[in-house]
Amino acid sequence: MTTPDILLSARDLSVRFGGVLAVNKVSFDVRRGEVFTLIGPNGAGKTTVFNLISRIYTPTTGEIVWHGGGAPLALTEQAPHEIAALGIARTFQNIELFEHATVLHNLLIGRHTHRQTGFWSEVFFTPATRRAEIAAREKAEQVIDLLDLQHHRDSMVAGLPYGVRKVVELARALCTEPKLLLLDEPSSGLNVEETADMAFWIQDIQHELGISVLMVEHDMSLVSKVSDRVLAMNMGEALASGTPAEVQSDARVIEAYLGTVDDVSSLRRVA
Amino acid sequence: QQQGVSKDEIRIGTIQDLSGPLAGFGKQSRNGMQLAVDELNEQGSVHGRKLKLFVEDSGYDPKKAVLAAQKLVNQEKIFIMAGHIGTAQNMAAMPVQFEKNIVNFFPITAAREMYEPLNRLKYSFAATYYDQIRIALPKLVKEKGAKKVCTIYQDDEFGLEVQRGAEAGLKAAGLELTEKTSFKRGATDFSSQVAKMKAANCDLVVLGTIIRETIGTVGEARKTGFNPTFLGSSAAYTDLIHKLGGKPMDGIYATMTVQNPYTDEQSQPLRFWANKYKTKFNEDPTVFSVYGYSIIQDFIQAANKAGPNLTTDSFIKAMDSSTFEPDMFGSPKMTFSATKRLGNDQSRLSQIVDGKWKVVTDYLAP
Amino acid sequence: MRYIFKTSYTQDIDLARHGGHVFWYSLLGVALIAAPWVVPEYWLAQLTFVLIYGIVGLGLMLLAGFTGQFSIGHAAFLGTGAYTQAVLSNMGVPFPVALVAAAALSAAVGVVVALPALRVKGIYLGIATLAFGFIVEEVFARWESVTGGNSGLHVKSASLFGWELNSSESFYMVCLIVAVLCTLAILNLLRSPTGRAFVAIRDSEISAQSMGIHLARYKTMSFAISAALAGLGGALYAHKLSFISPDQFSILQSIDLLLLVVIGGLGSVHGAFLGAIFLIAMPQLIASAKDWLPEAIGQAPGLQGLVYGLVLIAFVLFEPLGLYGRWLKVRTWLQLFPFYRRGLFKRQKSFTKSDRLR
Amino acid sequence: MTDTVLQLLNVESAYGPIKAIRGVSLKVRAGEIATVLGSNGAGKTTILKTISGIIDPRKGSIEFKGGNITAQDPARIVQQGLSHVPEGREVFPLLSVRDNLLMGAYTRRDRDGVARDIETVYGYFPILKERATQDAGLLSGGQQQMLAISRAIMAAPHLILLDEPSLGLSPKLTKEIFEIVVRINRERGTTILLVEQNANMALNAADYGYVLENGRIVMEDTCERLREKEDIKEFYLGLKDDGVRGERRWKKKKTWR
Amino acid sequence: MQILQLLLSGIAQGCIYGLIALGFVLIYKATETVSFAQGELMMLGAFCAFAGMSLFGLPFWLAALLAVGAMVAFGVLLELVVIRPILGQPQFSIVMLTIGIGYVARGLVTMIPGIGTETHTLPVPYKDQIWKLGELVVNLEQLAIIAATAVLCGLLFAMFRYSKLGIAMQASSQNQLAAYYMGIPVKRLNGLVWGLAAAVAAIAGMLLAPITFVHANMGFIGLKAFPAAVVGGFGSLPGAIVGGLVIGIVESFAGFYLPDGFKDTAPYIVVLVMLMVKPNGLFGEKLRKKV
Ligand SMILES: Nc1ncnc2c1ncn2[C@@H]1O[C@H](COP(=O)(O)OP(=O)(O)OP(=O)(O)O)[C@@H](O)[C@H]1O
Ligand SMILES: Nc1ncnc2c1ncn2[C@@H]1O[C@H](COP(=O)(O)OP(=O)(O)OP(=O)(O)O)[C@@H](O)[C@H]1O
Ligand SMILES: [Mg+2]
Ligand SMILES: [Mg+2]
Repeated sequence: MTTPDILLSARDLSVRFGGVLAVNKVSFDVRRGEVFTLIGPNGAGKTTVFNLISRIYTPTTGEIVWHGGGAPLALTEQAPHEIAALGIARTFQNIELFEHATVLHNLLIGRHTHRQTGFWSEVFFTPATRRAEIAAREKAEQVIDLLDLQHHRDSMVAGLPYGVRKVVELARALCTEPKLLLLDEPSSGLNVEETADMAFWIQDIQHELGISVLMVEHDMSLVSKVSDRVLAMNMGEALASGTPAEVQSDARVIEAYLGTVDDVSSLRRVA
Repeated sequence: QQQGVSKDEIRIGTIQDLSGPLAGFGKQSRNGMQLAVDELNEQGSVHGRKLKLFVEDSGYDPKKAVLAAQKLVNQEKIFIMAGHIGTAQNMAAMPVQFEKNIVNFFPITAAREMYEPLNRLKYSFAATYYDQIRIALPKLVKEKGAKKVCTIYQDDEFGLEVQRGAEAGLKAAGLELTEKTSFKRGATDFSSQVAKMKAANCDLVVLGTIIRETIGTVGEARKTGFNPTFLGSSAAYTDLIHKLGGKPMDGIYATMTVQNPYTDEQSQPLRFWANKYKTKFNEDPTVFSVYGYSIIQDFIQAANKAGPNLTTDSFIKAMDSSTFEPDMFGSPKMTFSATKRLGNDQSRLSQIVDGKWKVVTDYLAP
Repeated sequence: MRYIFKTSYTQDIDLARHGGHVFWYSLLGVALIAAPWVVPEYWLAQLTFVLIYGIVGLGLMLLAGFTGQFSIGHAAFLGTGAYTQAVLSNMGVPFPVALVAAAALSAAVGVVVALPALRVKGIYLGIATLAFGFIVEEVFARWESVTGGNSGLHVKSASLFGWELNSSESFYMVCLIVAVLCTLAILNLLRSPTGRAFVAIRDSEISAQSMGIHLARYKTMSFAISAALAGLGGALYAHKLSFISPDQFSILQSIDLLLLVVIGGLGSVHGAFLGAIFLIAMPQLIASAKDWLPEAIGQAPGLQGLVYGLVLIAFVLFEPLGLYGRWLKVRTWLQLFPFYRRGLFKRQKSFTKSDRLR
Repeated sequence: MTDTVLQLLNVESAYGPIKAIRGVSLKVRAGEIATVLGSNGAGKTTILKTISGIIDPRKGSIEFKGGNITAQDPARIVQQGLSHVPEGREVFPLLSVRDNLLMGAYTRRDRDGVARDIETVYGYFPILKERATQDAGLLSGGQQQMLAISRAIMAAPHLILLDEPSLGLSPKLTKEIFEIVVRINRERGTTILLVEQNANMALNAADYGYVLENGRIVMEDTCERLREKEDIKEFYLGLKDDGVRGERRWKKKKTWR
Repeated sequence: MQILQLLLSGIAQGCIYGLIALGFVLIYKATETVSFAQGELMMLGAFCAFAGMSLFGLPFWLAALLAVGAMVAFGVLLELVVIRPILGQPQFSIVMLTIGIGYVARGLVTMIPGIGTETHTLPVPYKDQIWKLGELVVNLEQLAIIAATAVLCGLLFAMFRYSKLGIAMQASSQNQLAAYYMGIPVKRLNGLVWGLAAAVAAIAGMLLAPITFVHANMGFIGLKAFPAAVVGGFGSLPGAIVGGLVIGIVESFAGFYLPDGFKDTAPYIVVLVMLMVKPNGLFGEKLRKKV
């Protein structure tokens, strides 16, 4: 099953919460360098899949295998905090930032997995620690430049508008220098213009940085623009998969997720 | 130049608990001291000097006691520290005083550290809890023909002293404690301790308890039909025991040095004193008021004896040859010398009869 | 208002951000060093206690203010340090060695406390530490062969290389040195990855974890460092008091410590020392205020508790950021003078959300 | 003017020293759907929060149904018949879905009406009925959004403030939500003030629109006319997409190594 | 027999803890703050009743009613004056505030000349009455506590589960902002909660008075009720009672069978063990943020 270009593969994932079967026998592969998108109606289990990968939940059955470093590794056997060090970073649907810290501080926390200094060298703040700090800072500045966050560098996260927070979360995830980036609804709360920026950023991340992306998204224009492959889920089960165009024309996907007519002028008040 | 003594004033310091768990006692002993100071200042002086009392609050916290002592010694420049309450508080404050050659005079705590190990600046007045019980217990054991003696004590310095006193006293009578049980300060439930002693068939129980704990223990025992002889220390000798505990408290014994000053007391001078106190402070005097009052009285006697040139050295010299005769409160005679720094080690036994403490023995000699 | 033009990353990393910092802190340092020669003995004793409690407060500040783990049993660590120091000093172990041992043993105890703490949060953590505090206090009282039980334990005065530190001046110097070293260490820690990990845990455990922070390890570390500082403070406390007993390390002491960090200002290193000043000076202030009050009030027992409580309430109501927050406002006012606008620090309406889901 | 339900006059709000909206005046007439468009951080949410009393304005006044509600206690304002669907769902995480809905109807006294309305919203969003006893905090993001909207409907208010109702909803549901909004408006005559990133939807559903930039209202008109404006087409509807974009992308590449 | 008697006194003592813990849980459920002043409110309630009976010579029932009434007023006033201004600030501030209130209450009571520093009894009609069941001895004072605890628990439970008011209280503790959006008068409800908590405290104080006496420091027993509340799961009313019983019984048996010192630490050991095994207590819901 293991082809060299597969980065992460999920096999028969299921998870049950009390009476709710949130994910039911879902399998998919994320290939190296691709943007793989999960779509599906609300409550389909997309976020739950993310939570399984980042080990916030443990699957009832099934396994997730990571091919990102050397030998295949069963993610289900890793502790939650080890996931980031493997090279998997994520953003959250409801935004989980460190509210009482500045944007820069948030990004530096993102550098945590790359820390090289030990406890005692930090206590004495040795020259090596200082160098490591400066290096971390340089990396964070690169990400700030990429995502146009210069204005907000020293603002407290608590006071930022929703859209900027989404970007800060993305920046923080990028700071971990991941191999796989999990984005949960990156464009929600962004307007058209900002969504377009997001699309460019995702493409840059994919092409320039060589990071693979696993994304959950409801904005179909963004999905078709950036994804290589799409998996549609419904009620915890995989519904259809393929290129964005294929999935979007799947009758079941249209029925459950996209809705029929795309003309919204019917909403208008007839005078 | 002696600190704290000027041409017309002697500065006395005291540290009391005015905000902590013993705030009640602290206030009473302060009032007692204040009464004695005011009396003297109204009626005369010590070789032309009036007394001035400086009170600090420790809240029963040793750290605050150190700071209070610092303040009294170095800021207020007191001549002497008198009636400091609490064992740990005294222990923590004494080094500060001794550094400046300030006498620790009659601290209100019956711990042995107040005169042991010997230090020329330490004077202690009351029989320790240890001695009280050590001496009283064999007498009571003999009188009641007790076979199985138990003890319940508060799990702190005070309770331990009582418990050790009981052990020592029993040793003299050739017995051993049948059951020991303890509780934590502030406890309100004594059921399992009482059950334990009841199960051990104790016929005499030594109470290392103060007020509420005494009542709680005895009350619980009476309820469960457990009726041994109870013996408490002077810490349990307060009018609150029968006022709060009511009927079930009748019959318990306690050791005591000075007598509780009931305002309807038989003895005329005592009644007069108690009423004077009550008028001044608007509350009934207690043993602690008496402690405070006596401490200042004794200080005045010694200071008078030390003569017009009052210094720490002359004061010590006077003290070491002093004898304090029994006063109206019925305290025993006290003597001091260069090596004997505890005034006396005697106490009397009292019993609650019909809801009032009654002295039942004279001073017990060891 | 001071504007700083930054030209290199080190400017954000350095402890002293600008010349003003260097100047004022040097001045403070000089004043502290000169203190034994210029202030009266009584004040020096107070200052010594402030330093000791500042060290302890620093530890609790790290734990509560920066890692978000509230401990209502910190007196246990203080006690562990104090007893270790007392026992070792009485055995003749040299002062610095005993000091290190006190810190180390407290840190070890801190690790033990962290074990249950890893699984619980908020009020549950508070109660767990409270329970632990009670148990440790009981151990001090029961382990008579070592601690002397409830009779307490005398502590010999410290001696350093044959030099007796028994005068208040020399001991003050020792406390000053320890306090300065501890403060520097904490500041260093806070500007490096470990410190940031602590803050991350405070703000959001879930995302700290997904950033690769090992929650258990860092919480344990925070407990250990905090306990070590409390232990250091305890060791100095033992020498300063020269007599320790279990009831000095009770829940009341723990609550005092908590008040210290809150009144000082949660989440600021300055706050630890400002809080310590408050804790030590407050009773003295109340005591001196007594003389001004009418007899019936001034001499009543309980006044101290009342005033203490009122001050605490006033702080929470009017200055939730603590003394440090007040200082910041005063400073801004001075810097902006005369352009300060009243609304600048107007508190906004704010709203709480369940802490149970964190 | 009796047919003005809500009127803001020169309102200015700030977070500490930062002014978020400056001198905003707007008007919502009875029975209409009004919308506010604006980019990220323009101050849309701040306007809604100021109206419902969560933030006290520095200046200006707010009138609701002819009465002054400036800086009143939020609960008082809601009791007068104004309901706010906040940004970011804000459900009661540990209450069941049903209790959440009941809390939506807190200000109502008519039990029958409440029971009827619960059935209505269960009809709109069957999943809520299915999960009626589950803790609301465990719902998925979109489900919580449905709950938040339903809660506002439960209050049977005169005016609903909707802050990005389609956030996190599937395309199908987004459309349904707007249909519901329009239906409530038409059937019950509820007035609606809508803030929405999906400008296409908003401009079609609403009657009157305001455009907010940097805390100031820069344009206002009927939606019909707004839809035709070039700026709106370019920046909010994303209909023009070549020139400017290409340049920005180039700039990105340059700074990123 | 011995065991039964121990069990009985354990249960009686446990109910005391449970009763106080009810107050904690009430405030916690409705405002998510932990009130360190609950013990002091209890003390004030007991002093009110004492004042009514001993100083004004009222009969017990009247004094009790008045005490509860007075405490409700006090609770509401307290909320109005000190809690309301910082409503919405982090919970921790309010916790600190309650510690401050505790100090003030203790200080104020201590300052009352002639009364504050003393210990008093509350002459309840059932004082010192006992029932004998064979060799078992049951105290009427303890029975009163058990009965009152059960009734109070039932009432509060029903309120939180079924009444709109109770649900609204929980709602405003979980998300204040949203509660305002729903038109819930958060401030008024908060006042009500504090009034209620003060009433519960007053009842506890009066029931406790015959056993622990009335004095300024009687509130410290609250420290033992914390473990009870935690063992039961802090947000659960029945949990408070069960937790109290567990603590009471453990204490009673530890005091009898284990060496000295265990009786007083047993509750804390139990609570630590509990937190290791079941971090949310016996009845606490397992809570986790969904992301
Ligand atoms: N911890 C949990 N306990 C109980 N049920 C849960 C839990 N987490 C998720 N669920 C349920 O599982 C289902 C899937 O939720 P999930 O968050 O994965 O949806 P989603 O696909 O991300 O939807 P959306 O697009 O709305 O965010 C939902 O019905 C949700 O109620
Ligand atoms: N709590 C706060 N503290 C400080 N500044 C804030 C706070 N909340 C918002 N702001 C600032 O106020 C301005 C307006 O924010 P607001 O949330 O109203 O924007 P918005 O238009 O709703 O944006 P979005 O579309 O992202 O939700 C922003 O510049 C933001 O930085
Ligand atoms: Mg989701
Ligand atoms: Mg917004």
